[in-house]
Amino acid sequence: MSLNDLIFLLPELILLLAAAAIFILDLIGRRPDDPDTLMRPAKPWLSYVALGGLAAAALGLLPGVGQTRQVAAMLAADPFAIFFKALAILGVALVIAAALPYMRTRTPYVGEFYALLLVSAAAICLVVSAANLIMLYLAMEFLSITSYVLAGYFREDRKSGEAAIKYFLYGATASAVMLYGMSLLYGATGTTDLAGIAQALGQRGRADLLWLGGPAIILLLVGFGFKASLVPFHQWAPDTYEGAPTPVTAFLSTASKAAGFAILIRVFLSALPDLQPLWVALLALVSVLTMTLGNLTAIRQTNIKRMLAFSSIAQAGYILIGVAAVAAESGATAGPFDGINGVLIYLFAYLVTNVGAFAVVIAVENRSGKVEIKDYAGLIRRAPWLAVALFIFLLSLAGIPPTAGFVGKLFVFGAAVRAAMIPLAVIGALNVVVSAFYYLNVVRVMFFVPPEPDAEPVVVARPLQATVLLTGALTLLIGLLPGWLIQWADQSVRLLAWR
Amino acid sequence: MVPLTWYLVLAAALFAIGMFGVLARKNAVAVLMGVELMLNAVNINLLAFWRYTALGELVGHAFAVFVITVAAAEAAVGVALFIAVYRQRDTVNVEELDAMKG
Amino acid sequence: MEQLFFILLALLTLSAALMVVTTRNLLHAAFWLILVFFGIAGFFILLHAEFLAVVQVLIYIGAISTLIIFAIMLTRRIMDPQQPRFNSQWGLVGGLAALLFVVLAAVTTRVAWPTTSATLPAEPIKQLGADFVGVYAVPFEVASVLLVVAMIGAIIIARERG
Amino acid sequence: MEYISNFFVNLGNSWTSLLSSFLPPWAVILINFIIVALLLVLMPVIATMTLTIMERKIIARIQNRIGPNRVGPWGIFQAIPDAIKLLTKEDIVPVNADKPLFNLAPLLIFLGAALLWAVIPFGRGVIGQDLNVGVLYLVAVGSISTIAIVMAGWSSNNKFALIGAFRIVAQLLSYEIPMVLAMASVVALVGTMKMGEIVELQSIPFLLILPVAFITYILAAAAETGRAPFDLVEADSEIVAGYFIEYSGLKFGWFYIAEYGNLLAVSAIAATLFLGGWRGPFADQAPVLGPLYFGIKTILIVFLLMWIRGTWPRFRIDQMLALAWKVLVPLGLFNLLWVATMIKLPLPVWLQWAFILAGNVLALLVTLTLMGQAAKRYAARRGMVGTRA
Repeated sequence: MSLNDLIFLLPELILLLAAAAIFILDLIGRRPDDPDTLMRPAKPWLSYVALGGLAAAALGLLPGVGQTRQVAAMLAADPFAIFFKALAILGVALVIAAALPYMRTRTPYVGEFYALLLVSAAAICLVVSAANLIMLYLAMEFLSITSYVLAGYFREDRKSGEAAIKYFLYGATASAVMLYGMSLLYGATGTTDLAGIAQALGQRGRADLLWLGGPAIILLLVGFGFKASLVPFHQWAPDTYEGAPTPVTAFLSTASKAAGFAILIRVFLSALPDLQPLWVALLALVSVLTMTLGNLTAIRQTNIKRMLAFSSIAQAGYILIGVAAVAAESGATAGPFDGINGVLIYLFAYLVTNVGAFAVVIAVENRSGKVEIKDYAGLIRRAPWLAVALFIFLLSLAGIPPTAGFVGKLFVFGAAVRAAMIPLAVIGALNVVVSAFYYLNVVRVMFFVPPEPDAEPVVVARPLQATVLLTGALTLLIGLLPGWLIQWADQSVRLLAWR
Repeated sequence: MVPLTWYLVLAAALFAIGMFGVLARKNAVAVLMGVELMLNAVNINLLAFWRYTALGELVGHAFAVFVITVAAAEAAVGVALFIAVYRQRDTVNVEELDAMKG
Repeated sequence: MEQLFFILLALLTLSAALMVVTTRNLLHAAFWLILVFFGIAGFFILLHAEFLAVVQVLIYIGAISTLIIFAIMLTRRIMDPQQPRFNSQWGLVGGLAALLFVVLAAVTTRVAWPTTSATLPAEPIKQLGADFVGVYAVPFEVASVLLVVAMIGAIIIARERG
Repeated sequence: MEYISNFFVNLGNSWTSLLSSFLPPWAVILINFIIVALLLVLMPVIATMTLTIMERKIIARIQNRIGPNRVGPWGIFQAIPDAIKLLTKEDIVPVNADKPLFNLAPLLIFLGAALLWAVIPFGRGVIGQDLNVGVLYLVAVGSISTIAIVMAGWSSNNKFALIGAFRIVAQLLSYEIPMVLAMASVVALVGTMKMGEIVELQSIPFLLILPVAFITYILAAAAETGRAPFDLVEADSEIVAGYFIEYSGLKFGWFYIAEYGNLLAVSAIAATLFLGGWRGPFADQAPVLGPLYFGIKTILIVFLLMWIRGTWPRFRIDQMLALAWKVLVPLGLFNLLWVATMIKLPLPVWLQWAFILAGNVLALLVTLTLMGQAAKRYAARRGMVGTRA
């Protein structure tokens, strides 16, 4: 590792420094021998320090733009990583802005909350650029452990603690299983470098490769699937998404999930290209299971957080179509990266949309503490702007034009069609129809069911307004003018060590 | 000298036992203990592979050190969660954690 | 000689591991777990990884077991011997675990692992130390941040109210 | 000359070849193994027999008493009747005790005390096993005692025992960190973890280069052995006798032996790491002097610890934890960083060492000043006597 490499680590360094600064700034004025100062709420401006740190980290991405190289022996600096780092920073910034009024009334440790979110943003940056199994494992655990803490942040709340314990137990098990797969790969190749693994596996015989590759892929998929909440590694997701503090749910279901997809794509494409037929088949199967199960269960939900949790599982299924469609490489018509660019577009659109939807949920919950779908009755009268925003987000989640979700779905389904995976695309389309049913049910409740007589208008704090406005605008912008995102995604499919 | 496969079969057995503990036990702390068994199985794998296939570089060593470090951090957070939940519920039985259904 | 030692140690470790997952009394399970950790330290010595053996004792036995034992003691009602130790599907799970073992063992015996003829490095600890500030500098730093974050998080979650 | 300076190693070789002349190789290994193991096991017992009487005499002097004076000249054989008394006492196991663990704990704690001696060099070549991870091994073995203590506290089925165990585990874990930091600064200085090599490379006692590490180590050692002023675990007025309250007879004896075994062991480690171990004038020419020097240095440290015990009042638990986390850990961290930086400077070794010493002294002065100020603020807030307005 040389000092020159540090410039590629700027975003991570800035995020960690900002987190450390918040930890320390939060402590100033608190005295250990005086309980009153200990329980005093955090300084409100700390959130702006956090947002400033994120902005600085985004600027820190610039030196790495357009580069494709190995950094510090363990990390890949490539456009793919930059895309996901930008995604993570944007996602965490939106979540912090949305969390501003919500957290302050619910926990005394608000400063630490922002700091931990920054730390998890740094963790995602490391996850998506890991080019070595050791780095990958450490970064994923870094993200997981921070997430466990965030999920259990309301330690006096029954649901939050339960959410965190379930997340923790599933996560610890999944990472142990994934680790076993990594150890097999290390044993077979003598290296933990992703490119090195691909090279060593390429020299193996076919039968030998299957005996090793089959188990290794399944074991690795347990870990990645856990992060991306793919069926059948999704059991934690509904309870954790429902029980965790709502801003944390927004984070887990978007930025954290994107990290899972990023690492899945990177490892499978750059370390296991020789096993492609095997994992394409497996991912296609998982994709079908994920979207079908997610959608069918989402229909029955009455709690909006839980409904969005299952919807987010289903969305992971759609995204996975794009990864499976990578087989198009062999086809003559398509470019080599079709499918992956669809995944990137979809993830960006989904992140903006889902954070926006959760921001609306936060706004309603912050005022009333209610998270049932029936509590959204007559929202159009109590908070017209919120209702319109949620309407846009739900349209986008259902994939109806002119919203971001439509563009994302167009690209992943298109990739599947071009890869001649017609059944996959058909099942996806059927699922979209099913999902529209429960998304539009919320719209019906908001617009056409009269509000409870004692329902008050929803007052929304300014940072939260900004989040809703920004995400809503982005959702529409991507839906109407998707060119810039498509171009960016096309450029970002360049992976280090891609053959 | 002991053949490599002995170590690998041993690790597989330990991993399977740990997996059984994770899936069958009711108590959260017992589940955590199962996870620790699985992680130890992985460490045996890593060091056996280091010893028999890649002696030149200490990749397996370094990997195992990181696994142990992460295991410690994970256990600390996990135990904190168990204690917090026990304060609210008087139980850390996984099956009794059912505030949410659906 | 070495093979005999391996077999004895393996029997000890695996039976202790079985006790960990089947013992009714959780605290006894924790002490069986410590025995497993010792057994694994023994395997590390057999593999000429003395440093890892000592680290195993230091971290797993000194820190992680202590944490687990504290957790058991602080959540004491779970010690109640009347409670069933397994959930309802433990029979199915046992079958699955046995299947898992068979599959993994089959895999490990089928795959041709590349064997090396290299000799043990003279000073593995020195090389490891240099690696940690060289090749593994970034993971090493990440691990340190990870530990700090875990510590802060654990305090936030488990601290006494008020 | 060469033969003399490696006297003990050659002695061992001669012994092994003598055995080999009429025994198969595996029997030679077995016999040597048993001899070393016996010596290791004997060390804590020897420590108990000698140190108890020493401690009672010294504490008596400090408190202006005479101490034991009945058995033998000046009462030096007092330990023998004590041992007999202990052995003949009834062995009681509480009714609701967790019997397997209750019986295992004393053995385990004794094992922890005995294993420490495996890597301590008594003279050149006189060392059970010069592990290449020697220093780390010492720390790791210490964790066995922690487990044994928890086991004893839990299995007794007595709330005082359990509270005592919790307390001492908190104490042991807290003080392990400054202890490791102090040891690590020595390791950083010499670049090896082999105990034998650390002594060989110690041309001047490291006490003169790393006084802060030495002080940290001694305080941590006092805490690790659970001795006054860190004897909260045995605070008679609070929790009776701590984690081994329910033990009697021989099982109590194991704890007792382990306690004094640990005391001697931490002193021997301090002598090895900071006082040059077996080195001394003419130790190279006459290797027999080596163990003698080592013994004298060890006893000096033991005396220091007893002196501390005799003169300092007991800490409160919050004070004990605060000392570890707020004073010793930062100090140890600074020390380690300072040593690591200095040895990388392109300077002659003696100049590096001088810089390290200067940094140590400075750190010590700053710490003492800060602690003094904190004490004054504390006293002023509580309106205590002796505060200047």
